[in-house]
Amino acid sequence: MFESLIPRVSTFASDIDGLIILIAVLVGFWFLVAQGVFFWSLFRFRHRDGQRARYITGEEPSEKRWITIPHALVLVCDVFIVVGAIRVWVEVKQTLPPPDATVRVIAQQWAWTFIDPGQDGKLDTSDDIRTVDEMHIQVGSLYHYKLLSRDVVHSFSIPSFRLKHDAIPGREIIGWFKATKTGVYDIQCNEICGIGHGIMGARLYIESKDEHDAWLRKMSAAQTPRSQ
Amino acid sequence: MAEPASALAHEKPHAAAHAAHDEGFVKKYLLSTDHKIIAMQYLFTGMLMALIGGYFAYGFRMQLAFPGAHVPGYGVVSPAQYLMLVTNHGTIMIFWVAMPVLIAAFGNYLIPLMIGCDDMVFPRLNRLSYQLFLLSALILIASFFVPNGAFSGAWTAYPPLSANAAYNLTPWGASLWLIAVALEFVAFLLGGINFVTTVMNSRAPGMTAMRIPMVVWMIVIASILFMASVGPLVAGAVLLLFDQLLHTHIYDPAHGGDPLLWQHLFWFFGHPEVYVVLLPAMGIVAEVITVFSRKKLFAYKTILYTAIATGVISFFVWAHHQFVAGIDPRMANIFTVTTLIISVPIAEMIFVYLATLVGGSIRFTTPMLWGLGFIFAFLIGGVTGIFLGSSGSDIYFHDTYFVVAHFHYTFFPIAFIGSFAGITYWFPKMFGRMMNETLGKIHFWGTIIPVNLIFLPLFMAGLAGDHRRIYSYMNFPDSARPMLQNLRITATVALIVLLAFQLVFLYNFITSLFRGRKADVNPWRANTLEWTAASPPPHGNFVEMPAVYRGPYEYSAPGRDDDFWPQNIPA
Amino acid sequence: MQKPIATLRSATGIPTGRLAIWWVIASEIVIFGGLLASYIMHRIGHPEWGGYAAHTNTVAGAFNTLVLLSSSLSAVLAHQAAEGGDGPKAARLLRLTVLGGAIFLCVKGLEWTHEIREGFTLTANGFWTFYYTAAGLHGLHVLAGMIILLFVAADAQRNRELQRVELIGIYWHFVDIVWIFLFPLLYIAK
Amino acid sequence: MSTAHSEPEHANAQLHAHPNYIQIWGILVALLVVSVCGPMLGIKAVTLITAFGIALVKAYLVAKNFMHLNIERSYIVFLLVTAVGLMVLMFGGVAGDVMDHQGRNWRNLAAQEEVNRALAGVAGESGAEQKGSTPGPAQPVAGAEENFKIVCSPCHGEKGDGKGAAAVALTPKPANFTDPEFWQTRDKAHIEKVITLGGAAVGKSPLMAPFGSRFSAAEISALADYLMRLKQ
Repeated sequence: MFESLIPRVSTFASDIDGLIILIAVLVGFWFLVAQGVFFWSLFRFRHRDGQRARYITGEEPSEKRWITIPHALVLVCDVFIVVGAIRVWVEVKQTLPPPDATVRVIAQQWAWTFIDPGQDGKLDTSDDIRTVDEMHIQVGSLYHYKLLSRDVVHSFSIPSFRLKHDAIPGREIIGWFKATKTGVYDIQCNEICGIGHGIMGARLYIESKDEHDAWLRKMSAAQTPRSQ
Repeated sequence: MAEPASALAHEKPHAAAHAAHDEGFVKKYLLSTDHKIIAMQYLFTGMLMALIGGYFAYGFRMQLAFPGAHVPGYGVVSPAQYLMLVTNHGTIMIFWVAMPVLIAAFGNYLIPLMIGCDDMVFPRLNRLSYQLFLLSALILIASFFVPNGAFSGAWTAYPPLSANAAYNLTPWGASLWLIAVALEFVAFLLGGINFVTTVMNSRAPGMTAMRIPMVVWMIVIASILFMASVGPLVAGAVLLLFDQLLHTHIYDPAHGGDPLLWQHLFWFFGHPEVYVVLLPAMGIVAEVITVFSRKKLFAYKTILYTAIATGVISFFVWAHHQFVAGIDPRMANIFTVTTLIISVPIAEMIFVYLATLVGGSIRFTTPMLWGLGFIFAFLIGGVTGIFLGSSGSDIYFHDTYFVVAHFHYTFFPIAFIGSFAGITYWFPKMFGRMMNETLGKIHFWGTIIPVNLIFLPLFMAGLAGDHRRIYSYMNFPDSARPMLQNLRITATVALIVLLAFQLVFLYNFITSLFRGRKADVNPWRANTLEWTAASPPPHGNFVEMPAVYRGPYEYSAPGRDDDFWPQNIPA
Repeated sequence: MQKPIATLRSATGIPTGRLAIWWVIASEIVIFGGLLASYIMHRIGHPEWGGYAAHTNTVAGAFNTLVLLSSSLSAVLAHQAAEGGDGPKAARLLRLTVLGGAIFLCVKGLEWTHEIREGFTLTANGFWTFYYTAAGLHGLHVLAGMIILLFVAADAQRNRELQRVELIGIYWHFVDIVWIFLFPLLYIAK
Repeated sequence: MSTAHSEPEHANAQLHAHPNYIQIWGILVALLVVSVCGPMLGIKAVTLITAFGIALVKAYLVAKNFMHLNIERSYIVFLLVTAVGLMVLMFGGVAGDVMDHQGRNWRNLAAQEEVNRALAGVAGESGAEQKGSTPGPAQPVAGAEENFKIVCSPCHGEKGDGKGAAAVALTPKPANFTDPEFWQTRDKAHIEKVITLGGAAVGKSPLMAPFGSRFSAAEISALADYLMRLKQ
C-alpha cells in the first residue's frame, strides 16, 4: 500500500519503509487495544437505572497492575522502535559509504542548482556541469551530495528516495544516496524559504549508465569554457 | 492536620469591599481585578481569535483544494498571502487560542474557586497580564494592515528568513509578529507566577497537595513548564528583533552568526509548549470523565507523577524537531531515545483515563462526549507522534503533511475538544444558566466527524510525500496526481462542514447566555469546591470560606446514599 | 485596594510576596541564562572575540561591580532595619541603594559613550551585540529596580508595607549576582 | 492597608539572626580585587579560575547571606538550582551545533572563515573599520558574469533571455534582457533599484528577490552593466 503512494528508488528507502511499518505494527497494536477498551467500556458501563459505579481507588497493587503491566510492555515496544530507528538513522545520516561521485547541491531563493563533477569526476574543475532545477544521476552509482544554501534555510528533499536534509546558509552538509531504479522524480524544497517556496521544485532524472554518459557528453560539449 | 474550622476563624470575607465593585460596565467588566471577569476576558478574546484563525484555515484550505480559484469571502489567495495565512493560523491558534483559553481562562476561573479562596493572590498583576495579552493580540492583528502585510515565515520563524526583510519581504509584519509573540510571553509569565503562587499559598484549610483537583495541578505544572522554558526564547527574540531592526548579525551566517541557534532556542521552548497546552486539557478531561462516570479518578497519584514526569522529560526532547535540520547527526540518537521515553508517561495517562471509565456509570452528556472525544482523538495524535519521534522514519516524514495531521490530531483535541469540554461543563457555573443539550450534541457530532475527515486524508497525503506550506502542488508533478488532489478536496470540504457546525455552538452559547434554563448550584452533582459557590459566584466567591475534608473524586463511595461527596462536607 | 484573603494565606509558610519573588527570579534565571549560554558558546567557538573584548574597560567594570556590591549591602541592611521596625532607617538605606544604581548606570553610560565613539556599536560584530544586549538587559533591570526601590522607600518612610523591603532586596541581590557573572564574561575574559 | 494584622507567619519567618553583613561585604570586595588582578598574571588557567571561580564564590555568598537562601525553605533553593540546571542542559544540547564549527558530516564554513579572517586581520584593527566592511565570507567578490550565473540565471536563463529552468513555474515570466523592447523603458538606475530592492519595490513580481544585502553597490552596478550588454 505504501509503495503505491510513493515509489521506492533508493537503497535505503526500503529500510526507512520497514521502520515505518515496524512502528505502525507496534503502535497500531496499542492503538487498537486502547480504542477497543475505550469503546467496550463505554458500552459495557453506560448508565443504567439503579446501577451504581464501582468505587476503585486505583492505589491498591492489585488494581494498579492494570496500568503498570501495559506500561512495562509499552517500554519494551519503545526499545524495539529505538533500536530500529537508530539503526536506520546511522545507516542513512551518520555513516558515509565511499562514493562513486560527488555532486554539489546549492539552494537559493527559489531554485536549485546542481553541480555535477563532469567527466573527470572532480568538483571545482573546468568541466563541471551546472544545471538548474534538473538533477541527472546514474542509477546504481553511490553519490555524495554537498549541500549548500546561498540565502535562507532550504531543505533538499527527494520523497521517492526517502531522503531529506536542510540546507543551512554558511554550512556544508554532506550526505549520500544510491538510486535503484531509473525514472523521473520530484525534488522538493521542504523548509519554508519565502514567498516562492511553492515553486521551488526540481526534477530528478535517474538514468542508466549509457544515458547518463550521453548526457555528460552532451553537456560537456555545450559547456562554454569557464574562466576559473 | 490543623482543625480547618478554627483556621477559618479570622478569615471573614470582606463582603462590603467586594460589593463595592458593582460599578459601571467599564469598571466591572473591563478593568475588574476579579479573577472570574479576567477569565471571561481571556475566554472571549480567545474565542474571537479562534474565529480569525478558523477563517484563515478556510482561506488556505480553499486555495489548496482549488488552486488559484476565487475563494468566496476572501478573494484570490496569492502565494504571499497563502504563507501569511498559514503562518498566522499557526501562531494564533497556539499562542492566542490554546494558551489563553486553556491556561489563562480556565486557570483564572478555576484555581481560586477550586482551591477555595476568593481571588488570585495578585489581582492587579492578573489584570495587567490580561491587558498585556490583549495588547499583544492587537499588535498581531495590526500586523495585517501594515505595508507588505503580516509575517509569512511560518510560526517557527527560522532565520535568516525571519531576520532579514530582503528575504521575507515583510519588514513591518515580521517585527510586529515578533513583538506580539514576545509580549504574549511576558503576559503569560506574569500570569504563571500568579497561578503558581496562588496554588502554593492560598489553598483552603485541609486542601493538601493530594486533594487538589487534577485540573489545578495540571495548570500549575503547565505554568511552571512555560516559565522554565520560555526564557531563552525571550532572549533569542530580543536578538532576532535586533537582527531585523538594527541589522546585527546574531543569526546571519555571512557575518559570524548562526541560524541554528534560533532553531534550538525556539524548540527548547517549543516542545515543552506542547505539554503546556496538553496538560490543562488533560486536567479538564479528568474532571469531566470522573463526574459523568460517577467514579473516582483511577490512581490519582500515578497520574500526578506521570504529569510531572512528562513535564521534566519534555525538556530533554526538543531537538526531535530538528533531526534533519542541520544538527549533528549523532545528537539525533540521544533525542530519539528521550523522545520515545516521553511516550511512556503519556501512554500511562491514557491508560489511567481508560481505567477510570471501567466500572463507571457513564452518562453521555455533552461535556462527557467532549471528554470522550478528546481521548479518542488524542490517541490518534499520540500514536502518530512515534513515527516522528524516531529519527529514522522522521527523515521521511519531517515537514510533510504527516506532521501536519499529527499535530492537528494533538492540538485540535487540546485546544478545541478540551476547551469545549471545559466550556460546556463549567458553563452553568460561569453564567448561571444551562446550555442546550440537544444543540450541544449536534455540535459535538458535527465537529468530531469532520475533524477526522480533515486530518485522516492528510496522513495519506503525508505518506505520499506532500510537503508543507506549499500554496499549490501543481508545480510538483508527483504531488499533482488527481488522487492526492482528491484528498485535499476531501479535507477542505470537511473543514467547511466543521466551521459551519461551529455556528451551532455560537448560537447555543449566546442564547443560553441570556435565555438558558437557570442552573442550580451543583447541576452535575460534582464534588469540587466551585460547585459549592453560587451560580455564578459573586465577587469574593464564597459566602463562607470553605474548608476541605477529602479528595476531589469521592464518587459512589461505599456506604453513602448519594453517589457524590463534596470536598467541603465534614465527615 | 482591599487585599483578598488569598493574598494573606500562606500554606507553604513562605509569605506570598516572597514566594512570588522567587518565581520571578527563577524565570529571570532562564532569560539571562539563555542569553549568556548563547554568548558563551559563541565566545568559545570564536577565539577572535577575545580581541574584541580587549577593548572593554575593565576598570570601569570593576568599579561598577564594587558599586553594585555596596548597594546590595545597603539593601540588606535596610532589610535588617525593616525587620527591627525602623521604617525611616530602612528608607534611608534603600535610597542609598538607589544612589548606587544611579552611579552604576552613569558609569555604564560613560563607558558606552566612549565605546560607541570608537566605533564599537551594537552592529559592529557578534561580540558587541551580545555585550550591549546582555549589559543592556541587565541595565534595564537595574533601572526597574531603582524605580521600585523609590516606591518601597516612600512607603517604608511611613512604616508601611515593610515586608516589601525584603522583597525588593532579594530582587536587587539577584541583579547584583547577574552582574557578578557578566563582569568576568564581558570584561575579564580576553 | 497596613500589614500589621496580616501574615503572622511572615513575622515568624523573619525572626532570624543577622550575620555581620559588613564583614561579608568586605570578603566580596577582597574577592573582586583578586578577580581583577588575577588576569594581570597573563596565565590563561589562572584567569579562568580567578574570573569564573571567584564569580561563583561571590554569587554563592550573596545568595546565601544577602538573599537569605540559607534560612529559606529548601525547595526554593531546589527551584533556583533547577533553573540553572536547565540552562546547563540547554547549553549541552546546543553547543555541539553552535560552538563547534564542524561535526559528523557537516562543516560551518562561514564561521570557520569568519574566525580565520578575523584572526588574520585582528591586530590593530578597530571596530570602526570592521563595521559594515565585511563582505560575506562565503561570497568572494566575483565578476558580474559569475554573479549573474550564480543568482540570476536560474530564472532569467544563462543567456538572460528569461528562459531559466525555474521560469516554468513563474507568473509573470522573468524579464528577457535580450529583448530590445525591454530596454526602451528602462535605464541603469532602474535596473539597479530592482536588483537592490526586488521586484515588489517597482510594482513588479515579488518573486524577483532583492539582493541589496547580498551584493555591494559596486557589484550591483557591474551586474546592471552586464545586463545592459545582453541586449541584442
